[in-house]
Amino acid sequence: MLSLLWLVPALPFAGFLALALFGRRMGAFAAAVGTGSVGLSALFALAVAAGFISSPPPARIYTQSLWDWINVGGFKPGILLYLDSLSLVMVLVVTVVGFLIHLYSAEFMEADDGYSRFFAYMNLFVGSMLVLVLAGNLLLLYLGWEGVGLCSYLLIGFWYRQPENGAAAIKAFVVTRIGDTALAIGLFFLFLNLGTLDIQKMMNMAALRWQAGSAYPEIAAALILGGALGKSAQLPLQTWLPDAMAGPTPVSALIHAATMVTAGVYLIARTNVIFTMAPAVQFAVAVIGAATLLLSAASALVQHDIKRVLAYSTISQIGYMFLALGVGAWSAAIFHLMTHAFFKALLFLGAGAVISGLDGEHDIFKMGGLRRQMPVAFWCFLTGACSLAALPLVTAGFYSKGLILFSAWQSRRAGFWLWAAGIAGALLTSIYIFRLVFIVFFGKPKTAVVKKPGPRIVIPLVALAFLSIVGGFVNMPAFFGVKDVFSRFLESVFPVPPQAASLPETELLLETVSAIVSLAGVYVAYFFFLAAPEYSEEMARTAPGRALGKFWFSGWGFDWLYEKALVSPYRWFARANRNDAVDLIYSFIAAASRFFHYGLSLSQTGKVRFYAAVLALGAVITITIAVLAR
Amino acid sequence: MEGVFYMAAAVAVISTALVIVQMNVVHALLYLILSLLSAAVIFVTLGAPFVAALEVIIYAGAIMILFVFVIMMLNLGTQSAGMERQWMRAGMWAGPAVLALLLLADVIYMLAVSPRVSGYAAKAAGPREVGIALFGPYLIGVELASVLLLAGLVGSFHLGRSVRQRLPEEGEAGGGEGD
Amino acid sequence: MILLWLIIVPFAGGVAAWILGLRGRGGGSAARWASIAALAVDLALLAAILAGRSAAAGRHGDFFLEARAGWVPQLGISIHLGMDGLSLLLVFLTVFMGIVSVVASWTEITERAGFFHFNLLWCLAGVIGVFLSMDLFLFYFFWEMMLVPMYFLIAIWGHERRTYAAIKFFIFTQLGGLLMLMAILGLYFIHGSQTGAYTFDYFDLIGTRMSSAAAFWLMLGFFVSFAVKLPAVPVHSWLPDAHTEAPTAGSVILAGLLLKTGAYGMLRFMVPLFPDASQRFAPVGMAVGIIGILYGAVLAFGQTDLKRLIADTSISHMGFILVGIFAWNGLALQGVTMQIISHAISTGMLFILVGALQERIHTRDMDLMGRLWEKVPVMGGVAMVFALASLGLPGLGNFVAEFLILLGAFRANPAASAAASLGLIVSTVYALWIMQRVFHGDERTRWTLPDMSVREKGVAAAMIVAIVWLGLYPQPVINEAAPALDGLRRISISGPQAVKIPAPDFRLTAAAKAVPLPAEEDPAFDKKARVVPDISSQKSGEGVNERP
Amino acid sequence: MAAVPMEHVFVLAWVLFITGLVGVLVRRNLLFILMSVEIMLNASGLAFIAAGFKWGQPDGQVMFIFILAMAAAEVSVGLALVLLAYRQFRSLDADQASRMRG
Repeated sequence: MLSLLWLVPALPFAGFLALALFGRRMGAFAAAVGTGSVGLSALFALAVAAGFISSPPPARIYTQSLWDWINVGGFKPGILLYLDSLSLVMVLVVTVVGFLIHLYSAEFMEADDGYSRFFAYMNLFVGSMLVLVLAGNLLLLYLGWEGVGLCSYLLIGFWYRQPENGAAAIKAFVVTRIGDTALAIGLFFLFLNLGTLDIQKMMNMAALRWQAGSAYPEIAAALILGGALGKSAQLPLQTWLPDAMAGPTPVSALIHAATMVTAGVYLIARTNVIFTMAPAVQFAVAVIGAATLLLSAASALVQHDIKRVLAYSTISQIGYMFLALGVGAWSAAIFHLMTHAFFKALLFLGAGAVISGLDGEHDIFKMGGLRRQMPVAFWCFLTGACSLAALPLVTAGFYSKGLILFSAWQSRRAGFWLWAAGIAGALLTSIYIFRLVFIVFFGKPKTAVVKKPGPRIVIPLVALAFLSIVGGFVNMPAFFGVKDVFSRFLESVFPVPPQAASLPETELLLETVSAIVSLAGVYVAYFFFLAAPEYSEEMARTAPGRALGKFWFSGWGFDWLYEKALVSPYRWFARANRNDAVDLIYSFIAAASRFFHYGLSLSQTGKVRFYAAVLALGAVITITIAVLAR
Repeated sequence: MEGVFYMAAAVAVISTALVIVQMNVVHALLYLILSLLSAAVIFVTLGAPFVAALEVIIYAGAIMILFVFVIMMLNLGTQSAGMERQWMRAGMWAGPAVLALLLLADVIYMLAVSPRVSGYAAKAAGPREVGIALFGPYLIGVELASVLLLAGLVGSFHLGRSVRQRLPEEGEAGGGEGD
Repeated sequence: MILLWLIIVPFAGGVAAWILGLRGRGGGSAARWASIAALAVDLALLAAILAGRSAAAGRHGDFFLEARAGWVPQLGISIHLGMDGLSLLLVFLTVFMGIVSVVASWTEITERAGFFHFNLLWCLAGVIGVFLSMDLFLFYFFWEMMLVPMYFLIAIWGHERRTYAAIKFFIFTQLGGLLMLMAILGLYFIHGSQTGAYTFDYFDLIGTRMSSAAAFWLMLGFFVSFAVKLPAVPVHSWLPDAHTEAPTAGSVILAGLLLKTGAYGMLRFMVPLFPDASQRFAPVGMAVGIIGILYGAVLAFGQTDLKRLIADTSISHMGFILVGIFAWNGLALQGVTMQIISHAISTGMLFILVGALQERIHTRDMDLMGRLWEKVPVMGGVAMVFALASLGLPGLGNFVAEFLILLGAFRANPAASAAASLGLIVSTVYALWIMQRVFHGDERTRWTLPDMSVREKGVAAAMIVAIVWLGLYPQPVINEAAPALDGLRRISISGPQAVKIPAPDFRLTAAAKAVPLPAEEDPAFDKKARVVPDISSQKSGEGVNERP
Repeated sequence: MAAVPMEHVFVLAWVLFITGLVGVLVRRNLLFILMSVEIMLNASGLAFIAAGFKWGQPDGQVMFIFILAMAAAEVSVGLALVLLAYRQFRSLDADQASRMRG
């Protein structure tokens, strides 16, 4: 069973190849190839999962070496697949959610002239993402890492005719590449200090050779963190994600919500040994997560574009995962990663259904009353929103977010503040997502619905809605008396979090608080955006309200800052230097010699007497010199 | 003998100066011949009668005759003197004057600093010695001089002969260039 | 003898192409086929070498093939050719790129096709000669010999400012060559005065004893010459002009092969001949490389002429080579070899694409392009692949190269490597900029143009296969080059060095301390250079000591 | 005759030479230029003769003979050129023959 592992990433790649080579001649068949390859891959993934769970390999680790990639001296990263419970979870999320989104795209993208190209890119993405999560060494992981970045670029700029899409795509690639470069330097550092890039050996070696808290793990962790920040759109590299919404909606759902952006979380979880040994950096992870979740939740509150709300929401939710990673709650982070993948993909797909239903309308203030016109989309979107807002008991988000908040509370370092940030973020989350729900689906209809979702859109929506509910039941808090299956499943990968001090009562209390907070958020949203919208409008009209709104709307001015501090100067310099300042040196030499050439040729007057005079002058001077030098 | 030298020198200087300020070519040529003759006299005072004879025969005779022929062939009219006058302007003398002064300074300096060796060799070299030297150590020079003369002969013959055939062609090229 | 044939065949092929091309009608086609045939024969010779190389062994360790004949024995000049793994790879690359450029310019060159192919083949023959020469005089001979045909290629079949570009190219490289000639002669006389044997032979000259000052200046002569060819900032400015104005085949050969002769010269001659001086020079060399990486990328980003942009990216990529060479350890040198090969392929293909585009729309100005994907999706896809190769996407050859170089450089000098890594970011900017300006975005001019022909698709397919193969399974190349590179590193440490200069601490981290590595064999050369920043000593002070 | 100091002869030679040089530079007529050149040649010949006389050597006179030969050749070619130039430019103005201007 497990030996089928290589097929899981290979199938999407095969699909990509087929589509890239023959896609333009396939027509509608392209969707079948694209979806089919990912679907098969999902089936194989399930088979592998069944095999992994029913008969676990020794040490719950299965590796499959395909071929030697590079072998130079001691540097020999192979094409090595590595399966443990963590990567298994990731593989399942990627393939299953990926398959559902492919299915959705088959209908969503039907009218587009780049139909086969879309599926080619999507397949390439799924393949790269699978390589990323299955990589046995960091170099192969880096291959997948860059591969998904590439697909993100390709798909954000999928509608290439609009220059702004291209700009967003380039921005996404470049910003993440900044992080990737930090990661690459991290790989150099790790290899030269630990002598290997094989993740498992590396972790063992790190534990053996490095002392916790010393500079080595701190540097390594900081560099890895750099990569994770870029990919997962965390402060200060978060600016690309809102713009990335220029891509087709399924892309936003798959890449910019469910899978790729959470790769940073996966990476940190994967290298948890190093982060554990680097408390300073780990704390920085928590702080960055907390700051990001607050900042982007605030930004989400004031957006007009339905997808941008969700984009900021994604940044915010990944902030939660970082918070969890920062406090050492590895399995909580992965748990939230999984549930987030379900509900955020659901939200995006729901939004996509709405957008295509309204013929491409993105502005939420032009929507309204869609509850009756698009009931399926409404109910599914509502399910996702509840899960995101972490409404108590029935939603997956409640369990995963609760676990994170509880872990933050327990953190020995600034635990209360991290928890407070998380709970404040939870309030904001619930406000902004229900603001969206109330504005879009309630009230008076403003735009006519032109298209109802067909079965290939409805099935993924319903499936994801189902997962958004039940996905949380695999890991319930202790006071429910149910086993925390998910955390136990990941136990072989992660060190057990320090759980000693707190009691189940504390957990119960905290869960209650967060439940109250999320319900309060729903009410606030109801009050300000449905029941009495004039209050919110009034508030937005005051001077500070307007300024704050604008500031939040622009994502806290990061884009402005980067534009002024980095992009413009670079562009200016490149333009100004178009003709290469260094070349001026040589142009000067050439000009000087040309100048002398003209000067000398002027002396050639053609007048014999002038020549004679100069000759005589030269002779006289020579004689004078000879006389004087005697 | 001293008197002869200084007189001849004065004649040479004056006639030479007149050569270069004359407006009429024929007059200038006559003064030049005078200058050459006075030079011949000086040669005699310097114990070189053979060379003086050559000077008179070849320089003042043969070479100057060439000039005369050419002047005749050119058949310059009276307007040429006026043109010469027009060409001569006061400012033109400044540059050559500066050069002359520089060279004068050089000469004075040289004469001032160089050790004075008074007196002359007991016996001046006669034609016999000159002949021996010419066909002894300077044989190569003589041969080269003959080659040079031959080249001069051929050259002047060539130039003189092809004048008529080349003229229209050259004129065309000149007109076409417009430079 | 087979080595000599490798050089003679293109020479003869060139002459044949010229003669065949003289026939007015169909002459061009005949010349093209003659060129292909000559290169195919070379390829066959290489295959024969590969097949039978275990039998023949060269005199010197890693050289499996050597040929030697007297030329001017009085002066110690001989026709001494040798082939090790490195040379084999580069000669193979030369022949491959030669075939590709002939095929790529099949329809581009219509005037004087015979003479064009004559120049092309003679240039290739010169390059092959450079890669095989084991005699410094012969090396110099070939070095200059590949220059002249390239001059003609640019000056006759180039674009608008071809004369300017050709003369600039010639003057720059010629001046560089002159410095090298002086350095070669200096070495020749120093060696001769010491041993009494005046010889230009590479193997005899290695390990010549000389004062450190002399070694430094001679090394500098070689360095400047190779740096001009490479090119390194600030002697790079001939490159954008030459590449831009050259015909497609000229650009491909310039970027793919001529630049590489500079890298090869550093690998084969500069460092092994003057190891100590090179090592002392390493910080400067690395700095020059880093500046080249960043400056080239900035330069590229500012261009509107597509071909010039691509030419400028070469400066950036060659900066990596410089960094790798001066890191001088196994990883970096393998990276340099990989970079030489993959850059030839990636940039060569980009030039071919620009050529194809220019053939269709008669402009290289990116301000006039845009949204071409709509018209020529296949070309767009191919361009995407090679733009990505250019930015170093994993899975394509350039990534392996740049990663190995940076990894090796990190061992030698972490700060320099980190600075060079910034090149990964700036290269992303210009590579994506190409795609955006040319294939995506607004349609600034309405062109109607056909997509790639079968011939062009064939070239593209070969190149894509090559670059992906290099990216996913570079091991054959690495194995081929490994003994040669090890040999070079051995030579550069075992030669008798009269004046041993204690290696100065050129690392940027002052508080450096060597940390033993487990799984890495380390030749003595990079023991000096290897360093791990011991930052822990500043903080905890016990990180290093506690290690087993 | 021994009473004439050498310096005086040389000064005379210098005066003649400079006069010739000034003539070359000042006159525009090709014939005058040629004549001035003759003066210069003659002046230098004078210096040779004087030097030869001073040391009692024949070399000075030999040199003069060479100068003579050269002058003959020069004048013959020069005058032929003058004729040619006159035919071409209808003038003897040296400044007019400046087509070689760079």
